[in-house]
Amino acid sequence: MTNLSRRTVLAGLAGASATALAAPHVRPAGATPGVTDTEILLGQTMPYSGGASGYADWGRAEVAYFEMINAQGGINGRHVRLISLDDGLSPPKTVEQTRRMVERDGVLALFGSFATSPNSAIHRYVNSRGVPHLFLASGASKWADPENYPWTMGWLPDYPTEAKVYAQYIMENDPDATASIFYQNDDGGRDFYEGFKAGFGDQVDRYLVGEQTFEATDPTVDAQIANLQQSGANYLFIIGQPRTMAQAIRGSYDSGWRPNLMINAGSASVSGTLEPAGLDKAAGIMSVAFVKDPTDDTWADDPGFLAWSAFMDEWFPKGRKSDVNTVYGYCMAQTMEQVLRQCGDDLSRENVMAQAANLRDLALPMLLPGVTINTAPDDYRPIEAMRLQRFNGAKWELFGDTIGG
Amino acid sequence: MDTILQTRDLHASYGAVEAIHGINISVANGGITALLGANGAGKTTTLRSICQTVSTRGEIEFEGERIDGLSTEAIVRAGIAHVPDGRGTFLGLSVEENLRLGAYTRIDTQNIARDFDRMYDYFPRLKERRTQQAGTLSGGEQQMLAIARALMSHPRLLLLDEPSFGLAPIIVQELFRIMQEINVDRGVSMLLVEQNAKLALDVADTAFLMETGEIVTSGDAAIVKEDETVRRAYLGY
Amino acid sequence: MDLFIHQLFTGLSNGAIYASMALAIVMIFRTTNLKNFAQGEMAMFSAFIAWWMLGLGVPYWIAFFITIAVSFVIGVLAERILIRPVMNAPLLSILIVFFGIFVILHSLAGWIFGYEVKVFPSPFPEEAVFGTYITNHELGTIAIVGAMLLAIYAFLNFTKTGLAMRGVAENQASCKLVGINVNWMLGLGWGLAAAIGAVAGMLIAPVVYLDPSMMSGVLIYGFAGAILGGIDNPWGAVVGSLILGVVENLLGTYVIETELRLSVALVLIIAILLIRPNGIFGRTIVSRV
Amino acid sequence: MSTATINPVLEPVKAPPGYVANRAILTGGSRQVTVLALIAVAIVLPFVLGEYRLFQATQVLIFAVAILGLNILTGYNGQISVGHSAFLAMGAYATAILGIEFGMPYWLAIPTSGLICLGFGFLFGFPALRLQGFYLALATFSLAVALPQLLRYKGIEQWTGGVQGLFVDKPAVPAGLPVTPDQWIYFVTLFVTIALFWAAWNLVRGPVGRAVIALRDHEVAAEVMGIRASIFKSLTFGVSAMYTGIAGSLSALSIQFVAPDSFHMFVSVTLLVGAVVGGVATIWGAFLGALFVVFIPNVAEQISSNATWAVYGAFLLLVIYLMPNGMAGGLEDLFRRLRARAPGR
Repeated sequence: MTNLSRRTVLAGLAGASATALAAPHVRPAGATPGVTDTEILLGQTMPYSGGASGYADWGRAEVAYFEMINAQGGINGRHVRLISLDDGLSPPKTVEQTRRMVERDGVLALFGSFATSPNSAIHRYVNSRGVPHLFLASGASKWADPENYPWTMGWLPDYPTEAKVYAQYIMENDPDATASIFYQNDDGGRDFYEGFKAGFGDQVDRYLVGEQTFEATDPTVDAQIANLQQSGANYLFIIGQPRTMAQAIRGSYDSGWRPNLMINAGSASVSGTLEPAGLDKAAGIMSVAFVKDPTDDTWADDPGFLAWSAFMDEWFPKGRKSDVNTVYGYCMAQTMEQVLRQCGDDLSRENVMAQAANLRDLALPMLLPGVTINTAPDDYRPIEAMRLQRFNGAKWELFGDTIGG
Repeated sequence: MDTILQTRDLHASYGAVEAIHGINISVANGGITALLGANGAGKTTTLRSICQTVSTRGEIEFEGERIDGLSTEAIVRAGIAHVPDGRGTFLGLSVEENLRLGAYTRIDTQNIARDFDRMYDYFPRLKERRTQQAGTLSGGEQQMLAIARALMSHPRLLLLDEPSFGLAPIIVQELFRIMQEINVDRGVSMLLVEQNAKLALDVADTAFLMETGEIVTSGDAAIVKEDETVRRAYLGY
Repeated sequence: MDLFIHQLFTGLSNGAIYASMALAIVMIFRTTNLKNFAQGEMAMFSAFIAWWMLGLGVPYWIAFFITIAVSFVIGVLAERILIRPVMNAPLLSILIVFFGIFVILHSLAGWIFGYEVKVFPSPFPEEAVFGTYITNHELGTIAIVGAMLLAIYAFLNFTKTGLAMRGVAENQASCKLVGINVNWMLGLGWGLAAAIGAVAGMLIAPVVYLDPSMMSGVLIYGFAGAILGGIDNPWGAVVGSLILGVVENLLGTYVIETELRLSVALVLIIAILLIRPNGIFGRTIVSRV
Repeated sequence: MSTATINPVLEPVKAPPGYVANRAILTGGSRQVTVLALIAVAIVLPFVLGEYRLFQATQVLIFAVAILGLNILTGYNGQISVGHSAFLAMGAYATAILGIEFGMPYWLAIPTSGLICLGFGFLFGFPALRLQGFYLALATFSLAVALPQLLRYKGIEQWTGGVQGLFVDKPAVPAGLPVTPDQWIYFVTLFVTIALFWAAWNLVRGPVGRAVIALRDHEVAAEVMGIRASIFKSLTFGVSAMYTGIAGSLSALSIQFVAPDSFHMFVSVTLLVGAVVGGVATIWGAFLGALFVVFIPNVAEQISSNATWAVYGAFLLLVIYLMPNGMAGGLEDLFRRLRARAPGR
C-alpha cells in the first residue's frame, strides 16, 4: 500500500510540474496582448502572504469590482479580468509573477501592483517593454517621471508631498512647537522622512528634534518611544504598518508624554489602527484624507458611499467595510475603468497610456468632495489634492481647505 | 534449579542483516549464567533481543510468561534490568538522579529509600559522588553506577553486558566481588556477557558459548572452564 | 537618568515577553533536544483560539485555561502525527518539518481569522499602579513568567516525570531500559511546550496585538535570549531574555542607531557564545572517556 | 588471541548527521550519456521555451547553484546554515556595485563577486568553527538578519542604494550572436552552472571532498588522520559562500534589481528547503530542490490563492515523509523499483 501511495504522489508531483511547464502561451497574432473581442486582461501583484498580508483586501476589492463591471456587461462589450498574484512583497517574486503575466498570460497592462520595492523591481522592465504600469499602490514620488519612465504612473498622493503637509501645518499653526518622527525603516518610511524634513525647509533643525526608526520585526517599540519622549517634542509623526503604529500611539499615551500625533494616510484606518490603539488614546490624531472614510457617518446618506456599500455587500462580502483599503481599491479600479472606457475600441498599449494621461476632473464617488483626478502627458500624478482631518475619538473630522490639486 | 529465562529458536536482526540465528539459552533462577564468545558472535545482540531493543523472531519466556513482542518498558516492568554495553549512563544527570531513574517503574516509595542506602553500601564511591554529574565519574565508577541503576528497578534478572570493559583489573575484581554478593544477598539472577571468559567462568554456574550468531556449546561453568578444546578454540586462553 | 530608568524598565518588560517564549523553547528542548522554531506560530495560533472564545463571550480566565488545555492536546497530537514519522530522520529533515508547520499555521491563521491586527484583552486592570514606566500588564507578565519559571523548575527537578523527561532528552535508549515510555514523554514534552507557548501567546498578544505575524520578531528574540542564557536551563533562558531586552534598549539609546540594535545584539550574543559555547548559565555535559 | 577486548562489532545502524553520501542514480557510462543529453536539452531549451518559461529556467539554474553551495556546507560538511541569503545578497550587491561604481563588465563581476564571498565566508567560518549545531545556525541566522539591515543603513547608502535598492544592467549580447538578452543571460547562467557543478562533482570525489565528508561524520577521527579541521571547515564555508554568492550575482543580472527586501531571511530557509527536499549531500538533488522552490509555490497558488503557504507546507511535509532522503533519493528508489520490475533485467 505504501508503495502504491508513494508512487501516486510522485506521479502527481510530476504531473503538476509537467502541466506547469507545458501550458502553451497563446496570443492571437498581430493583436494587442490581453485584448480580444470579449475580454481585456489586466495583471497585478499583491502581498497575499507574508507580513503585509493585511493590505491584501486592496487587491481583492479591485478583483471584485471588475467582476461587478463584468456582470453589468463589461466595458464596451468586453469583460475585464484582473489576474492578481501573490508576491509576498519580495521583489524577485514580483519580477517572476509580472513576467508571467506579461509574457505568458499576455496582459494588456499592469494595474495596482502593491508597494514600492516590488514596483521598483519591475520599473525598468515594464518601461523597456512598453507595458502600461498603472496606478500603483505606492506613493513614492519616482512614479511620476513621464520623461524617463513613460509607462509607469502612480495613483496615491505622493508620500513626500503628504509629509510636507504635516510639516507645514506645524510651522503655520504652532510655530513655537517642536516635532519628532518615527518611521518604518523601509523605502516608504524614508520617503516620508525626507518629505517631512523638506517641509520644514531651512528651519528643519529648529523644528525636528527627534527621529527614530523601527523594523517590521521589532516586537515592541517602547524603547524608541521613550527616546522620542526624551526629545520633548510637541508633535510626533508616525509612519508604518498598522500594528506598530497602534503600539506607538498607545505607547506615547501610556508613557504620559502625549504629544500631538500625526499619522500617514495609508495607515489611518479606524478599525485597523485606531481601535487597536484605543479610541480614547487616538483622539486628536491628525492625518490627511482624499477618500471618504467608510466609518464616518457624515457620509451615511451620500450616494457615493451607498454605492460603495452596496458593492461591498454584493461583490465583496468577505471584505470589512471598516477597512479603508477596500475604498482605495474601489477608487483605483474605477480610475482604471475610466481609462478603459476612454480607450473605446483602440485598446493598444499606447492608447491606454495616452488615456491614462488624459484624465480630466474625474470625480469618483468615494473621493472627497473637491478631490478630483487629473493627469496629462507631463503630469503623472492622478491625485494631488487632500484635506486635513482630525480624529475626534469616534470618527475622522475633516477641517481646513483642500490642499494642493 | 528452575529456569527464570528461556529462549527458543531466537533470531534477531538489524535491518536486513540477521545477527543471531535461532538460539536456545536458559538462565537458572538465582544463578549466574555466562554468555561467552568472540567479537561479533552475537552476545550483545542476544541481550538486546531479550529487552526487545532489536527486532526478533522466536520465543522468549520469562518466569513462564512470553515476553517477546512486549515493549522494552514493559519488559523492564516485568522484572528484567539491562546494563547495556557502553553503560548507558545519563551523563548530564547527577549520580543520585541516575539512580532515581533506575527506580522509575517502582511505586513503593519507602523501599526505594532503603534501596538507595543499599546501593551506597555496595558502592561507597557512589555515595561520595552522589551530587556529581555522572559524566565526571571514572569508568569504573560509571560501571558501578550502571549496575546500581539497574538494580534500583528491583529486577529478578539482571543482564550485564561486558561489565569489565575498559576497567583496570583491580576495579574489575572489586566489581565482580560485589556482583556475586548481590547475587547471593538479593537472589538476583544474572546473565553475564563477557569477553574476559576466565573471569566470567569464575563467577558463573552455567555457560553458553556463542559463535557467529549461534550457540556452539553450553554446560556447567566449571566443566567448560576445564575443557581444553573449548578453551583453545573459543575462549583464547 | 530618567531616560536610563525608563529604558531599563522597558527592557525588562520586553525581556519578560521574550522570556515567556524562551521558556516554551527550553521546555521542548529539555525533552526532545530539538529547538522548535514553529513554537512561535503555535503560540500565535493558541492566542487566536483564545480570541475566538473570548469573542463568543467566554469569560477571560475560563478561555485562558481552556486554551492552555487545547494547546496541550494540539502539542501532543503534533508530536504524534507530524514529528514521530521523522523522529529518526536527520536533524535537517526535522528542521524542514518545523518550517512546514510554521508556514501552515501562519497561512491557516490568516485564512481563518484574517490578517488585520486585533485587540487582545489583558487580564490586568488598565490603571497603572506603578507610574508610567511600566504598565500593569507588563508587571503581570513578569509575574506570570516568574511563576511559570518556578513551576517548570520544580517540575523538572523535583518530580519523577520531570526527571524522566530530562533523561529522555539525554539518552532515549537508556530511558527505555529503565522502563520509561519514551514516546509518551516526547508527547508530554510537546504538549507542555505548547501549553507554555499558549500562555506566552496570550501574554504577548495584548502588547503587540494579535495577527498572524505577531510572533515573527518575538521568536527571534526568544531564541536569542534562550541561547544567550543557556537553552537547557529555564533560569538561564529567563535571565538571558531579560539581559537581551535591557541591553538591546540601552544599546539603541546610548550607543548605536536603533535600526542596528538587533544586528549588534546578535553579534554580541555570538561573541558570548564563542567564549561560553553553552550560554552564560548553560551547563557543559562532561564526558570522561 | 589475547584477552584485550574491543567492543562488540554489531552496533545498531545510526543515521549519520547528514544522509548517506553520494547516492548515484546512474553509474559509469550511462551517467555520462545522461549528463551530456541533459546539457544538450539545456542548450536547446531557450529556443523552444517562451520568454517567461526561459526566465523561470534561468531562476531554476540560479537556485540550483545557490542550493548546491548550501549543500556543500550542510550536506557534505554537516554544518547547518540558515544564513545563506546573506551570501546571496553579498554576491548580488557586489555585482551591482562593481558594475555601477567601477564599470566592471559582468563576466568579470561574476567571478569577482564569488571571490568576495569566498573571502567573507572563509573569515566567517573561522569563528563559526567554535559553534556547533544550533549555535552555528543562530550565528548564520544572525548574518541573514543583519545583512539586510546593514544594506539599508544610511551611512553606506551611497553605494548600496539604501532602502531603494539598485538597478543592474542586463548583460549585453556579444555582437553578432543571434540571441535575445534573455537567452544570453540564460546561457551565461547555464555556462556558470555547468562549470560549478562540474567543479563540485570533482571536488566531493577528490581528496578534499573525502576530508570534508570525514569531518562531518567523525571530526575527532578525521583530525587524528591529519585533517586540519579548522582550515578545512573554514574553507568549506568559503567555497559554499562562493557558490551561493555567484548565484546571487547571476540573480542580480537576471532580475536586474537588488534591494534589501529581496534577501529576507526567509530566502535562507527557502534554500535550506531546496537542499533537503532535493536531497542533502547529493549534487543533482540541488536541481530537484531548485525545481521545487521555484515551481511549487506557483502550483500551491493555483490550488488555493487564500492559503497558498499552507498548501506549500503540505507539499513540503509530503516530500519529507514520502522521500526521507529527498527527491534525489526518492527518484533513486523509484528507478530501482522500476528496474526490479522490468523483466529480463
